[in-house]
Amino acid sequence: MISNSNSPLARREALGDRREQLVRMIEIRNVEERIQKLFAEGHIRGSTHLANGQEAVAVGIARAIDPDDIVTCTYRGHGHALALGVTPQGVIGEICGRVIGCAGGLGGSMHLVEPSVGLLPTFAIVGAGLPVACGAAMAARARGKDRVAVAIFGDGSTNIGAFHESLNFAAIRKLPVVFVCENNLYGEYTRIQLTTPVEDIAIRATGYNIPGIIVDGQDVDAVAAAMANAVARARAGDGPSLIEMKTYRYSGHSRSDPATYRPAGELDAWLKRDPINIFADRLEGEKVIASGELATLFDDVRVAVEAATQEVLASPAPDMAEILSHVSARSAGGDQRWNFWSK
Amino acid sequence: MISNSNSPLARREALGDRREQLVRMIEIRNVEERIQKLFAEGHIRGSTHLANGQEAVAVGIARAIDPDDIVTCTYRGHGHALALGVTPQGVIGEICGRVIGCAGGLGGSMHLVEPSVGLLPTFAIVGAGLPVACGAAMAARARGKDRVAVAIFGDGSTNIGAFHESLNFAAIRKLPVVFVCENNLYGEYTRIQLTTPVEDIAIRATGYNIPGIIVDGQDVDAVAAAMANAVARARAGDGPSLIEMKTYRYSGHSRSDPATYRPAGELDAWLKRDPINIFADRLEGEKVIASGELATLFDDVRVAVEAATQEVLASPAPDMAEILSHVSARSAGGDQRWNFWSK
Amino acid sequence: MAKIWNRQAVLRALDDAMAEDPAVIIMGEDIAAAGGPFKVTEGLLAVHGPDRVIDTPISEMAFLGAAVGAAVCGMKPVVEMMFIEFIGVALDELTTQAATMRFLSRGKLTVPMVVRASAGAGQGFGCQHSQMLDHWFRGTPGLKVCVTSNARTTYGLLRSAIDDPDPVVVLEPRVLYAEREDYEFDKNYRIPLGTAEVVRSGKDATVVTCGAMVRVVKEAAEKTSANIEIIDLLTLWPWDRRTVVESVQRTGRLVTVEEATMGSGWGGEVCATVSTECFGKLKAPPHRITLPDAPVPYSGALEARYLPNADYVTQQVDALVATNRSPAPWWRMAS
Amino acid sequence: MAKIWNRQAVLRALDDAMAEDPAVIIMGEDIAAAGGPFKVTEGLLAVHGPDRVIDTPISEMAFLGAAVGAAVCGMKPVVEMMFIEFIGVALDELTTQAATMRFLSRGKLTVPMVVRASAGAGQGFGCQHSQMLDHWFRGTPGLKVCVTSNARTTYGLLRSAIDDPDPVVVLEPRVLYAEREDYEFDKNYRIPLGTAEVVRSGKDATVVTCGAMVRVVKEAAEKTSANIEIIDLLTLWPWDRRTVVESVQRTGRLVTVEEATMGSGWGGEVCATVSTECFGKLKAPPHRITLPDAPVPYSGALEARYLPNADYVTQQVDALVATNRSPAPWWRMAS
Ligand SMILES: Cc1ncc(C[n+]2csc(CCOP(=O)(O)OP(=O)(O)O)c2C)c(N)n1
Ligand SMILES: Cc1ncc(C[n+]2csc(CCOP(=O)(O)OP(=O)(O)O)c2C)c(N)n1
Ligand SMILES: [Mg+2]
Ligand SMILES: [Mg+2]
Repeated sequence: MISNSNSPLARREALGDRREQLVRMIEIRNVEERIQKLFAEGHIRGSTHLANGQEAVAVGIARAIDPDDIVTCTYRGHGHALALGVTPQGVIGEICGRVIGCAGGLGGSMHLVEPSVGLLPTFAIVGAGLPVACGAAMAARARGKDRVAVAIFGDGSTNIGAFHESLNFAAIRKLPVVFVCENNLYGEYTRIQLTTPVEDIAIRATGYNIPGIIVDGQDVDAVAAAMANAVARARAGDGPSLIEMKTYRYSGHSRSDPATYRPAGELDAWLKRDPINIFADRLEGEKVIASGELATLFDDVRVAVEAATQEVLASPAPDMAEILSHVSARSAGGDQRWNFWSK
Repeated sequence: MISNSNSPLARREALGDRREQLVRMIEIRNVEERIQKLFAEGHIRGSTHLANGQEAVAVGIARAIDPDDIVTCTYRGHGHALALGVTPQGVIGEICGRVIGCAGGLGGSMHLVEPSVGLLPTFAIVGAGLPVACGAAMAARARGKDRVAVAIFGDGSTNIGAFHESLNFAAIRKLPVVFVCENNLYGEYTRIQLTTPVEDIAIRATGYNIPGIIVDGQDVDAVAAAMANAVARARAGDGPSLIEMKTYRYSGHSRSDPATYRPAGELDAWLKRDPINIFADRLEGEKVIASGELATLFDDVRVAVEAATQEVLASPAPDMAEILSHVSARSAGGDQRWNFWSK
Repeated sequence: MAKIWNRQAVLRALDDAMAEDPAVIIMGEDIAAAGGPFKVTEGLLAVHGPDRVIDTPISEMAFLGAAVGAAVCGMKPVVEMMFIEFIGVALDELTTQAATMRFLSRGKLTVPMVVRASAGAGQGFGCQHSQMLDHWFRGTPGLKVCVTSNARTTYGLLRSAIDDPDPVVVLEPRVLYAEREDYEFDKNYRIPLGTAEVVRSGKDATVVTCGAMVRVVKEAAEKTSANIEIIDLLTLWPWDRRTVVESVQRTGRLVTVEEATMGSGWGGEVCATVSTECFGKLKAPPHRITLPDAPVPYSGALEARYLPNADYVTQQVDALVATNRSPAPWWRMAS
Repeated sequence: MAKIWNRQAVLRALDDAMAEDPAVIIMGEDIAAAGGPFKVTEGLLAVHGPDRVIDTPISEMAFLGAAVGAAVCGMKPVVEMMFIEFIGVALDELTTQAATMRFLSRGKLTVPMVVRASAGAGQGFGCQHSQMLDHWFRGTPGLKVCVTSNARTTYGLLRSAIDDPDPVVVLEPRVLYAEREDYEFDKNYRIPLGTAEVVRSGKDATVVTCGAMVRVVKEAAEKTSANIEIIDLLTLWPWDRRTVVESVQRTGRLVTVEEATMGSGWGGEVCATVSTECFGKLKAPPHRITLPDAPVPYSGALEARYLPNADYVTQQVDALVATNRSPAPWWRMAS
């Protein structure tokens, strides 16, 4: 169970187990809810972007790639960070601006990071992570490593120039990149059809002559399967893919958004296809969990997340010296460069 | 004949006549050759980008739109400027940095301009003109004018973010814009297949749910017909189109480029489909020009362009005061704002 | 006098400008149906309609460039950059295209557009959503740059920016949106671009500042033993040399307080100009109070230390006036 | 000593760096097969192969951002911006992403990348292809900015920039590429980033400059009746305060000569810093020689007037030294 390990890598490896995958999805759900609460309690500054409802995408991706594959993600990254292995302490701690946070409290909600599981600091500028993923893939090839880079972004982000340039760039160089679009139907407070003249983002792959795949983002197995194919393709040198995950965010865009712009019934319809329930039912069928065990898992997770939260609240704010310790190699923090793929 | 009129608007209106269209194509060819020579003679600084071989695209577009439709074009704009109505004095003069130039010598080869025929200063930054065309189209709609905006750009430019954002933006707002891609197979010294994973740029229209049309850019009538359709569609409120003109530049990318990167025989193959010859033959068939008259037209144009060139060389450099005369409304040049669509 | 929110001043300025001039349109992400991420455009869609209050896709290059084209063709677009950092994906359309249009057409084509953006730190938005970035614009020929400091200056500067026949950037310190103060709206009120305001007169030192730092310096004025004159620069380019120089000639001391690093701030330009114009007349070296040379930290305690506050400004000004020496910044003192 | 072209220094710096370190790769438009628009990468493709010498589509955002990702993952990418203006469509990846990567990972992830670009005016490329634009980068925490001035400094700065563990921008004045001079290559030669050079010593005034203006000031040194000390700044951020201040303390006068407008140039920062550090020790006001506040004009005669030349610098320096007053710029004198 989550609280038993504080090593992101160990948490990542634990995902090989299907039961653990379900637990991780529950953990994401619970952490997002706790963060919402921490906001209300005044422990969090700025803004924060929850991904409850999108848990299957996060866990499905983490399942399908290796810990030293590189991931670039957005500000809506709590779930992905947890799925990839970052501890609840690391995520909640960062969002609360404490030393225990995965970026030591310097980054905040929009900038979660954990090199040991391939997570670059999540990107707060729409589209910015896609070119960076292309570069990580170039490095992998140049260094003779069969690593892939996964760029995760939203539907609204597919209207920004960096999306276009990156898919073209990756396609022409046949880079080992998997472009994952989490189509949750909204960019901030605006529904996709008001900003995007195509219903399926996947069709945009046509313009780059790469595969464009549509996936049920609420089914963790479907997500993992589609990812596995794209990753295999990428490792084989056949180039990038664009995978569109049809999903939904239960909360508003960011903390203060009540999401009143959503048509009546839309949320309910999606709740009927809750990714945790879908997967739990399947695991029950597979006898991986006992019937009725789901409730217990929710309880266990809640306890563990609450414990993690208390650890966070007991953790101090960063030292003032941190402000100037990581600006350049000449800073006090010095050079402790992470060596990806060293072995 | 060209030299008889120094009014861009009159030159533009003259294009209603098919014979005049042929003459204009010959003028473009001849002006580009003269510019090449002026470079050798040391009259031109910086760089310059010739469009000989692409004359049919320029004249075909100018034929199909009205003088108060707006055009954004690139540094490869000599031909378009002439077709739209700018005089040879205005074009050659600008490239030679003389007062007689269409921008008074302040802009140079990459920045030709003539508000009276809808030509905004041509853009030296790849992709920059596309969003601006979208804005011109928004203004037309907001002001209740049935004007269209035409954005002209190259094949290589379709890999830059502004292309993607502009087509999406125009599509979602159903703006009266015609996006014209002059696919001359090269972006600078690199052939299209090395930078672009699709052979036909037109296919990229799919990603925006707008028409993507492929046109023989060496046939002025085909260009004009395709433009007429897209323009009608735009004026009717049915939104933007992407038109790909298959064409070829006979010269290198810019003055100093010998274009040695081109596969043997490629240029010859295109020369066999020279747009001037194709159109001249057709006009002979239509009895618009007599057989053998083409040579005479070439001679007449040469004489006229030479006269224009001498006028340019007799024209002075701009006054030093010009440097600071047009920076803001507070500058000495004052406000003489052009009022588009005033009537 | 009615107490009004700073953000209402943005709303009123846009609303009044649109009511007076049909050429004014506004564009940005979620500014129409949602009323703006900071609620500074709330209700404008209902009043002025979807053709003038325009929600855009997440395409800064497209809508910033579209504003350029619309402006050239007779409109007066006001574009919102939700956070000024976002213009990092579209800067070309403003500084390279909009700012050169007049020059390249010898005055025939002009770009009366406004880019307004929320800017600055103080609320825990992290290092990619907390900068002023005025240095990306300052000194670009053909472009003006302003920073608002309260409801009145917000209204006055925005109206002038919209009236202006050339492109103007208006930076709105985000942290001020939720400030309330007494202010009576006046449709005819304008603050001429390029003019600074003496917001407090004093004799010991001239403190030049702008934006969110104005209130910090005002607070410091109550604490310091020195009697300081405070100038709100309001327009960073072209800035009001006359007012600043005239003041320093009286006080003999110059301090700049800005929300920018030493290397990117406008303080250098101000101190350099004053040092030249007031040569030999200064009692103390020109002194700049800036941010440390680091990205904006997220954690509350760190961000609070990162930004100049009233106590720090007070210490620095007191030290300067007392010793006529330029005191070291906090990050160079043993803490 | 061999006479070599300035552009050869770029080529040699890249070639040597690639030969010594397999992590170094170069990317840009037409830099591989075509050898570069300015022929500064000619032959590198043949020597180092297509995986390390990479032609890109016209996608500045993609390849600049790709450099960031490659750098984080163990490479040392050197990206060419053909003309520095082009980064106006991609600035975010450098200033907002690359420059904050170290901070956001508390030192674990670093971005040893170099952006080199041709920059500056003088050859009739027009106002969108002729600027220095160093103000877009200067003072960005985590980012360094250099400007080359001849073959030696080009080689020395580029090698140091490539060695540097953090992102560095190297601006190469385009007008110098075709300059020839005596210089013997030395693979081990470096110019430490952040250090300026006294290229001529004198006692009457310290003239701080960089890039293409260095040769202009040298020429002026031969014409002026004053005996001027010339400092080539080389790194604009972080810049060498010690060398400049030490010099001004000796000469008592400071003049900056730069290819930038008054509002965007580095001269303000230098004059402000020196005015503070040398307070009371200056014989004359700090004086800035800049471009007029206008876009770069195309026409040859105008561009020549637009840029500071030796005669103009001479007049200005002579006037300053003779009167200890700051002379007006040419555009404010009756011409
Ligand atoms: C360049 C840029 N423009 C605008 C924003 C503000 N912004 C943050 S999130 C967001 C919506 C993104 O929507 P989508 O891509 O669908 O991702 P989601 O939030 O739904 O996961 C916007 C517009 C930004 N961060 N960067
Ligand atoms: C943003 C930007 N990047 C690069 C350049 C340099 N450049 C000028 S023309 C050109 C090639 C453009 O090719 P294409 O779009 O096919 O137009 P063509 O020149 O063939 O007409 C390039 C890369 C530029 N001007 N702007
Ligand atoms: Mg979304
Ligand atoms: Mg081309």
